[in-house]
Amino acid sequence: MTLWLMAGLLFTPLAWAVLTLLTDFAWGRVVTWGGIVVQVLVSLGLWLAVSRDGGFYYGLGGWEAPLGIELRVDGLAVTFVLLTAVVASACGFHAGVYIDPDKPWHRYFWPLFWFLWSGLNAVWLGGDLFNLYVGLELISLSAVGLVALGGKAAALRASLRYLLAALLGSLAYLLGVALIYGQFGTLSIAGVVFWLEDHPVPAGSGLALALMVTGLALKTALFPLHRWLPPAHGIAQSPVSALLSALVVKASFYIAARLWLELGEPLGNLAAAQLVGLLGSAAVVWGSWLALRQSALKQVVAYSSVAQIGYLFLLFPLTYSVSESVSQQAQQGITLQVISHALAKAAMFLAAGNLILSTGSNRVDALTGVSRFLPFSLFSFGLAGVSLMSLPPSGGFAAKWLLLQASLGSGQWWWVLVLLTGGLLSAAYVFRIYRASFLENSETDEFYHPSRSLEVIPMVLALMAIGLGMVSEEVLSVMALPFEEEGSP
Amino acid sequence: MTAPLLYALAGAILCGIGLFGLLWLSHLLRKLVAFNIMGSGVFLVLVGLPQHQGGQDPVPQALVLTGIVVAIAATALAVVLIRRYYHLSGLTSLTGEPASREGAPE
Amino acid sequence: MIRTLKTLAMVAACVSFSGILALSIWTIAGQPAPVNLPQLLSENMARSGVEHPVTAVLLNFRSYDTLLEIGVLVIAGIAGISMAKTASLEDPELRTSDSLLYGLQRWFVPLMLMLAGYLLWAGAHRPGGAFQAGAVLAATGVLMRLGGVPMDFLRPGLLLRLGLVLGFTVFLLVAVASVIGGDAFLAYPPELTKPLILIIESVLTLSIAMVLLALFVSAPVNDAEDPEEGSS
Amino acid sequence: MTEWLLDGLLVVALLVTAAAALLSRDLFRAVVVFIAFGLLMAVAWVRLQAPDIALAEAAIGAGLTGVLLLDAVSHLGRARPRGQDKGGNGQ
Repeated sequence: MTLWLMAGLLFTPLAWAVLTLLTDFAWGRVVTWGGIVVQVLVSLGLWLAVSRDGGFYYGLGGWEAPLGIELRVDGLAVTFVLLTAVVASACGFHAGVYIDPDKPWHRYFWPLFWFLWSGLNAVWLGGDLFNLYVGLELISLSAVGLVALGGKAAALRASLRYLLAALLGSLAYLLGVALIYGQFGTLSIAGVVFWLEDHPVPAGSGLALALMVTGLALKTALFPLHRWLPPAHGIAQSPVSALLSALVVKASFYIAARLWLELGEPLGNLAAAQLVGLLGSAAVVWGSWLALRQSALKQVVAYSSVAQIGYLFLLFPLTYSVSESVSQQAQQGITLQVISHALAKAAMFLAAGNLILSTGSNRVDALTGVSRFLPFSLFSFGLAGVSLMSLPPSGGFAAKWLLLQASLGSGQWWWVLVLLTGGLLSAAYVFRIYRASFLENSETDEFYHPSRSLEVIPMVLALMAIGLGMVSEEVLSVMALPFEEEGSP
Repeated sequence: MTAPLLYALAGAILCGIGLFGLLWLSHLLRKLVAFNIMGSGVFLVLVGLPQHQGGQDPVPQALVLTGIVVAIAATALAVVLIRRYYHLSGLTSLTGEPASREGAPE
Repeated sequence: MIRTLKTLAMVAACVSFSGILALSIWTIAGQPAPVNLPQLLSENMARSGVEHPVTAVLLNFRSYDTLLEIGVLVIAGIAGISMAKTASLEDPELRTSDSLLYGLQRWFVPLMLMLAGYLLWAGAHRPGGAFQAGAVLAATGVLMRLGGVPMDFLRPGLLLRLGLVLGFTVFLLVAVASVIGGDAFLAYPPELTKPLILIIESVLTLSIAMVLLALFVSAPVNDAEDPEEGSS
Repeated sequence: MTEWLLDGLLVVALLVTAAAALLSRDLFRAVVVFIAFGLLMAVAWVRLQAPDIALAEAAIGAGLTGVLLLDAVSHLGRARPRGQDKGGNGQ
């Protein structure tokens, strides 16, 4: 059964990609909506299977590592697979209504969407360094293609900048992989960890980890390497922006986090961990500050992503040479932060798309009076904002609470300041949008009403982001499951 | 010192050259050339380093073949984007108008 | 003055990057690798179905990489043709009447087609294979294109899209067939390994050539454009 | 000894062509130098006992990439862009 689920997970998104490429936009939408149902069921099935039986290694082609490629199917991976299924299907349904079917190039939206999804699954499950590189390229190129779709000059400019940043990041990562292979003779992460367990750390391998993490940080848009993100996420169509902010940047962060948790202790050092944490804090403050000053609605949301990504990198100092329980708390906090930000930011971008559709403008000050016409979308936007501000009972609050405890538990109280400042600043930029939309303006009374289904989707996502705080125990318990070491690492 | 190690070290220098080009040059096609040079450097490290002691190693060679195909895919896509961008805006770099909106140094 | 200083700083940064990297490579090269993958590979070569180790790694041991990599290629192709909105194939500038090119084309095209076929066939037991053959095939196409051969199949249409995904689809079907047979994803049945790899290689060659050609052809642009959302 | 000389010369040539491809003032010449760099890389792969990569590098790295870039350079040099709309500002 599990074998079937795995095959379904790996095979079907690629199959939908092929099918949708061969059809036009309308038929592609039918295929996609059918495919989404299958994909969600498969992801849910795998999640249930793993939460019942524990994780396992899956050797592709029947070959075990180090000769073949092994996938690591554990609680964290299937949680993210399920998260991807939820967010991507929301974006897929939204896009089916939102995107103009009459533009001939929009038929290419669906195949790119499915390739993106399959790349994400490949990254969550990947246990092989080079395979992860290919998965990252799959994600990057399809994301660039999605941003560039339509081919206006500004979109091309953003996508070119995105492409160059992504390529440079991939090369840095690949260089690190090359050093690891030269050092250990294997590409399997588990193999490297297994060998390091009972051997002294060989000289010269710190650079490999540093290169990989730097490359991935560039792809995740960690401050000060973040400058490609706001144009790309701001200019893309709203469902695409939602996908990019919610999932794509998380993929590269996920690899960096996995590498750090497995190899950080032997190969890293304290200064590097603190430096990464410091950059993350700078991202929180600087990103929020810039979000406050943007005049375009989607730029506000995009800069808010830069800030929220900053929190994720607190993982590095909070798990380096601390006690097991503190490290566990930090990991759980970061996982919740990834999930809640993915849900909240997808909701926010989709709601922002509805607002833009309604007012016909991307400017914040064009929102005046929209509260009368689109209260539902505005409310979704605000609910998602509650999670970003990390007010209880949202998922964002649960995440920051764990991070707070981890900071105090490890004696690194300075991160607490970052958590507080970030929360206050995010409250400021969310309220700024609200203030604009509640201003009354007698001049503009013409608002376009998007279809009801467009308004429901961000609301569902935002409610999930809020509700996450109440079920965080259950979500986190799947991650802590025992891992069956049946495959030879 | 063996021949593969020599090539691996050359790869390291090529990485530096490519990195410089990618960061410093502004013309998009030149950036693309720099990307390809840096890629070649990475590939040399990937094959040269393990072959220093083990002799011919087909695994990294296969990886490099994969990498070359990924690189040409990215390059070809970038060329399409650059040509269209130039066609629409008349610009060959990302540094001209429109200016960045956040005032941080380039 | 400032620019010179910045250039110098950048040069220094890149030189030190190279230096640290080279130092690290030198250090790593001095220690033996704990896992001997080439030996493991040669022990398993008999089960791979082909005699050439690189082909065995690409299409059997690490076939998932190759599958995803063809996906990357297809993505680039899709993104490329999404930019080529209408047929730009009638671009008169491309019909060069260069006699040199014409001569080149008359002699080279058949030769290159033969070379591509040879590379594909050779891949099973000596250097060569789908990528090289596909690249040569694409180069042939580029040459013909520059010579003014219209090549209608590159018009953005169903035929082009079929060609783009043909290799990928066959690869995917083989991969999933093994699951239906009760094995892991991408595991070939032992007795069919060799013919399956050959089939995959042949269709991959065609698809790789198609994608690269499509990207070459879609590079010329036209005036169609679309306002992005929310532009005020 | 001759082998070392060959390898050494090849490496030097690689580095020089790489630097020249980036620093050349004329874009067309830069791309031609880059194609030469690709061909040298193919020779380097032969020296590294990697004939497969050598074939791929000659066909893809030097051949196709070169043609793509040359085509783009001639386009960017020749065609006059349609509009000077500064590409919008993405606001």
